[in-house]
Amino acid sequence: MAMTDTDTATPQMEISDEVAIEIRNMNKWYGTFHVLRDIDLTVHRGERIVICGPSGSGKSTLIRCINALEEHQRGSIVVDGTPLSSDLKNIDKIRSEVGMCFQHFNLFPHLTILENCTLAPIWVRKIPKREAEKTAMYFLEKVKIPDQANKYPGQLSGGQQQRVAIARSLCMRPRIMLFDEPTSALDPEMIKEVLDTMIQLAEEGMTMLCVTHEMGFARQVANRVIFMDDGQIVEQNEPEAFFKSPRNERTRLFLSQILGH
Amino acid sequence: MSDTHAESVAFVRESVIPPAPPPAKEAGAIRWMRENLFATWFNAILTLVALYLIWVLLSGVVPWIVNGTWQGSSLAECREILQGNGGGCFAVLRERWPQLLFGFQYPDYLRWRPVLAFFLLFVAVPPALFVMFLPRWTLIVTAIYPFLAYWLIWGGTILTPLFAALGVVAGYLAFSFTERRGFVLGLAAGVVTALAVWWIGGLLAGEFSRFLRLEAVVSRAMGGFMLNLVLGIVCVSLSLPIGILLALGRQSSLPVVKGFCVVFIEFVRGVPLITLLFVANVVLAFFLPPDANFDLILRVIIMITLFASAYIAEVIRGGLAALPKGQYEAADSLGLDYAQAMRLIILPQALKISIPGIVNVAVGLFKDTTLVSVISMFDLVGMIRGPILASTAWAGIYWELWAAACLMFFVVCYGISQYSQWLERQLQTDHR
Amino acid sequence: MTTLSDPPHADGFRLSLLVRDKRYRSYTFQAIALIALFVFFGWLASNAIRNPVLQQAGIDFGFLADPAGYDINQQPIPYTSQSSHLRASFIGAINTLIVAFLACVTATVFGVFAGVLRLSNNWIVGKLMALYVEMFRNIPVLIWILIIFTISANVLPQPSAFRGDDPEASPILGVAALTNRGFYLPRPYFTNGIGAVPDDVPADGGAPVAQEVASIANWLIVLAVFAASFLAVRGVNAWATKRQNATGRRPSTFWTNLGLWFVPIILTLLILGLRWEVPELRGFNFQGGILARNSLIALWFALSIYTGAFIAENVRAGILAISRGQTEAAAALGLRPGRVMSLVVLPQALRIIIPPLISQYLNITKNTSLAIAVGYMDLTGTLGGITLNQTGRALECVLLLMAFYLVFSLVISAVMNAYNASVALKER
Amino acid sequence: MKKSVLLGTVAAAGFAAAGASAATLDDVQDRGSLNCGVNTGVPGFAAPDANGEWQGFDVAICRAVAAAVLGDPNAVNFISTTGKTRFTALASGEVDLLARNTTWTFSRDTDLKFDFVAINYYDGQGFIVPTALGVSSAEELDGATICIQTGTTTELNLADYFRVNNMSYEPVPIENEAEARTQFLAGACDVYTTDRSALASVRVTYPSPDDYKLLPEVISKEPLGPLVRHGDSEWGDIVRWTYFALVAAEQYGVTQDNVAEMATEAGDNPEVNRLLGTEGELGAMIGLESSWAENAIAAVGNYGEIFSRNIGEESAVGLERGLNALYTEGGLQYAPPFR
Repeated sequence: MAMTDTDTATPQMEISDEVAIEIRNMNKWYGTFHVLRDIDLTVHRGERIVICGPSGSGKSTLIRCINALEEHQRGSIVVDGTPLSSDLKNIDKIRSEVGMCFQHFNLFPHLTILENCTLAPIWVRKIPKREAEKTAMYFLEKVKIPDQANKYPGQLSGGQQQRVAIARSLCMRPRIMLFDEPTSALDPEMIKEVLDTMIQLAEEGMTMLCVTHEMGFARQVANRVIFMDDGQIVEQNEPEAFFKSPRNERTRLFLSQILGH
Repeated sequence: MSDTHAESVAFVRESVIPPAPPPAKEAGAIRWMRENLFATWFNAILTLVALYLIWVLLSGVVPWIVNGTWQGSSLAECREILQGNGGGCFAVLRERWPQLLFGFQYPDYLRWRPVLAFFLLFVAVPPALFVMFLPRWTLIVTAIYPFLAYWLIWGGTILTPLFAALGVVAGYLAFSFTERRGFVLGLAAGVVTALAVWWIGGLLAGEFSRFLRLEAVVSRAMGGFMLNLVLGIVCVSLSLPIGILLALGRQSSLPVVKGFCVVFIEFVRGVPLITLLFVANVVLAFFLPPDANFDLILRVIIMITLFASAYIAEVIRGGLAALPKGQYEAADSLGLDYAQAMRLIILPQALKISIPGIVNVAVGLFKDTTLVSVISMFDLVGMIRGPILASTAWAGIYWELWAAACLMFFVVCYGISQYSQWLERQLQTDHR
Repeated sequence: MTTLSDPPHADGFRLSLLVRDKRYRSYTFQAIALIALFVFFGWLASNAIRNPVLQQAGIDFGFLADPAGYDINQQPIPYTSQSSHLRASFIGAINTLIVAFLACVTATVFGVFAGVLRLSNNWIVGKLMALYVEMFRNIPVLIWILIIFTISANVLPQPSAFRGDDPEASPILGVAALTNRGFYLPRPYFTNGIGAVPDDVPADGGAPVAQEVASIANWLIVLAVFAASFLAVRGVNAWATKRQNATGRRPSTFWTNLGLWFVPIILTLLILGLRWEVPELRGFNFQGGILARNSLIALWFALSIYTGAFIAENVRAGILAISRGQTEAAAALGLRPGRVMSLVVLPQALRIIIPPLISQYLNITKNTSLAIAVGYMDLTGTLGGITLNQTGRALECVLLLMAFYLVFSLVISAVMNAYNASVALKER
Repeated sequence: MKKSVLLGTVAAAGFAAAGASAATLDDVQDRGSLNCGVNTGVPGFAAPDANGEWQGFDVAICRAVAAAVLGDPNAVNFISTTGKTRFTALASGEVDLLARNTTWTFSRDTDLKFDFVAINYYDGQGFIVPTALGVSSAEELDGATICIQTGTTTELNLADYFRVNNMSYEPVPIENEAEARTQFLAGACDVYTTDRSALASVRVTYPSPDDYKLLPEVISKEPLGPLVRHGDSEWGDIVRWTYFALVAAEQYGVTQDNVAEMATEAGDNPEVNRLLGTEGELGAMIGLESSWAENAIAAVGNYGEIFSRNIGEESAVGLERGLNALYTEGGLQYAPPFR
């Protein structure tokens, strides 16, 4: 499953000291089920973090909390200096800073690709339509599907759709990107095109939080890999160290299962 | 399989076998009949029974139509012309046609107005249904239509519908200018502006009531099939927005809003329409201001609209539920607020899914407009049951009248449902 | 950079938070909604309070205890014009349920029949059923009710046509007379049962109350025998299944079942002394027997064929929804077509068919209120019709009327939801 | 809390608006037209003619009141009401006056809170049967099937009559005149019962009127008259005295033709003078112009003229005056003195 190594050299890791996301002591429950337990995480600007772990470990919930798609019940999340509270103004601010890509792309099937990309800039950022379209075309070119701009999502392949979803997020000019298992709904031959796009994005210095099982991707671009289990961060380390010598038993077990065949 | 040596064990076909005609038994009418009519002995019996039924039906209906007469001005005269040849007495339709269509009170020299309004309907509706095929500006026609139709059917000065339309336009403009500062604010501004324009317009229309004036017709004078159509169209169009609001309310996380919507919807769906018409007829008047002139038609429109909106709300709720949760999340993550997400993302898709259901409700509602005859309004059924069957000339005639009523409803309802199925297929094929 | 986002109170409460903060926002909107509701209902109430007549007459349900003063022509429970309005309403409610029940049964029969036949591979039958469905679905039920009512009043012979030495009309088989006032059918009664009714029934057809009750007891006996037969047949089938499981062969139960169904009931009826009271023409009308008035017939038949068309569509959709794959899979396992239907397709199709079927039953019940168009004395005809007219207590009558239908609908919906829940559980 | 305060405000606003409910007379004058509730169509009493103009005995009362109050007999909106809707229409203010052969009964007057202002037609309930039935008296109707309009006093009278006479019958409830006709003519009922005036008026519209006959029995008192809402006595007075003006006019020989002439100057009869406003200020006492009665009479004629034009023996309906003759001619129609 691991991605084949590409020729591109490992990108430079320019991590500033500036903090992009600061999570302190965050807890979340679904009813009585304790999904996230005492999460502490600091993400610096320019950092690329891959989160992995068995299903149900809370990794998706974690990044959905950052985007306020889920509400956390205890602890604090500060994104780019803005505390995530129940104040809608703050939520709006954070959401416009943070882009998100979903497992099932979640493109709007009744809008064309171009409309998908310009909708939020026009209505949320209040950017004139013409300018929004220009930006959209720029990003569609970056994800290499400018010629599909006037098609509908249903007419595109899964990989193309996910790339559009990335472009759609980028059109909002986010400073942070969250990826929620972006490749797990894709056929194998389409995974590469999406990962290439993500690598390209990483090379440009985007701060990224990525829930994925693509360990090749993690090795290549991540500067930190986080392993979660049972709602807790069990282990985090630089990719080399993480894969070579996992310290925790659970991590080892997980890695042997995912890489071992 | 790139090896193509003819003598190798592997086989590669190099010529195509031409298609041959099937054995005679397997083709043509005989095969069709054997497969479709006489496959088993049970099937054969069924076929014979069905053929007999069709024969009975046709032998009754065909002479009735063929021998029927369109002459005569009363049943007695008609019977004389027919001389017992089993034909129908369609003269009643010829003579009472205007009454069946317009009731007996709509002034006959003004009938061209509702007729014109009816035909304009065919111009006004397509843009709304073919948003994806026609240029967007054609929607203006649809938007103008209700006001024009009101003016044509009810008459009065053109200022009334004009200002009603102006109010809507002004409200919309105010809304779109202030919307950037928040949806709620925009909505409030829109409503206030619209109300202001309507108030001023009301004063002006009262003052210049002779300006471009069509002769006014009171709604009491509406009748016949026109009443069914007016009630059906008005109530369905009014109930759509209310139904959408109710459906959104029922999905809402606010207990008060949700509770009200659930209670309203379940209440309305739990009682028969006729009891609601009784309310319109004998109860509602107590709860409306006595000086405002809410006549029976208006009260009936209110109640039927409420009735229809509960059903439409349920249909739309189904559409909303059918949308994947990801659509809501994507809208959220892009930073769209609730109003924007609903308007731009959720409702367009939910409504598209709901179209067949909405059409079903609309057809059902249109059929149910005949119930107003029970509260002594003279719609098509009311006209037949009342004035026509009670008249000295035509008492005792029923097959022809009821057949005509059936035909009129069938054409409209069947037409709508076929059309909606066609539309559904169109909507399915595009985009995918 | 360790600001705790938790307490929004930290920098004080500002009014703008009412709209901006998620936690207060919902309260704000709900308060607005509540106020709007209060204003609206307050406006309605104030209009009603202002009404001079309503002000003086008030809202008072006391009229329900007053004598109704009018007669009802279909009385499932004893009633005279001196009984109260409440009793008249009860009669109406029972009459509603009677016609609703009858229509549900026949509509189901029509619907299943037409739905299955429409799927038949017989072209002409399929088309005929399609015609039936489309024709009845697209024409208002009120028109069907009125057509059947008008035609039965005008086409069928008057009772007087049966009179004389050479009558124009004669009863079918000498026992059932179809007149333009209704269908006079033979009435079964018992000569040996509890509280036997004498052979010669009083001329006015009205048996004393005690005997009416007694004959109900007889019918209960008959029902009990039926139930026993049913249980016995189930027992035999269970035994057969057990044998099949044990030995692999299913013993033939056809004749046993047939016997279990018919022998006990025939014996019971013989012992109780079943007789038929045949309607006879005396005075203005036929006397004796059961009279199904043409208002009942029109309502019953029209609702059945109309709703039958909808049920046919539900049945067809249910069967079609059980994909071809299921049938093919079952056939591939070597099941005979009959068994495929009964073991694979029907159990699954029923699950799909039953919920819409129940909502069709609800529709039938609500549509029985159209009885008022033909003068059938259901609840809408008594409480919502004559009582309302006679007492002028419109508000009270309409409220009670709605309450009845609402309670009925809610009960049925609750049952349906319970059913859906149980089916959903089984699917896991 | 916040909510209760708001609720109070809302309720207060409602009551403030409720404070002054305008009198009916003011309403009518502001509107410039009278809303009059009539039948859905009983020939002779209230029915639209071929041109859609309402004509009839009850209609004349509406026109007379409109003429008296507004000076224009055509300033009337006729609102047809059924047995079911008539009382709500009046109670809710949809109509100002109900002139729809409604029987004056105790409970309608007291419990339903209406005021019957006068009796414009003394009627009684009767039966119509096909001659072929061979029935000559209502007492032979035991076991008959009877068509009856629901929601009227006739329904109650019928139940009482058969109960008292120890007979049984089979009621066939019907909604309106049209349906009664269909059912009765088709033979779905043996007998049709309603007010005798209505029976007479519908009989002439049957295909062969001679095949049907009215039975001699009159089984009830049906004093029919116009009614208004309880509690607005001024408006009730106007309707009542407009009606009495029509009766008095017949008594004193004031007709549609000679009323204009008689009103120009005072004549010999002081009561006529007061009636027509040439003497005294009767009109002002009920808040109308002095020519109110003159207008009413000029619009529709006196009581006798209205009767004979719409339902009298010369008309198609062909009813005798009978009880509805003036008291001077042995009838019950009697106008209190105008002074």
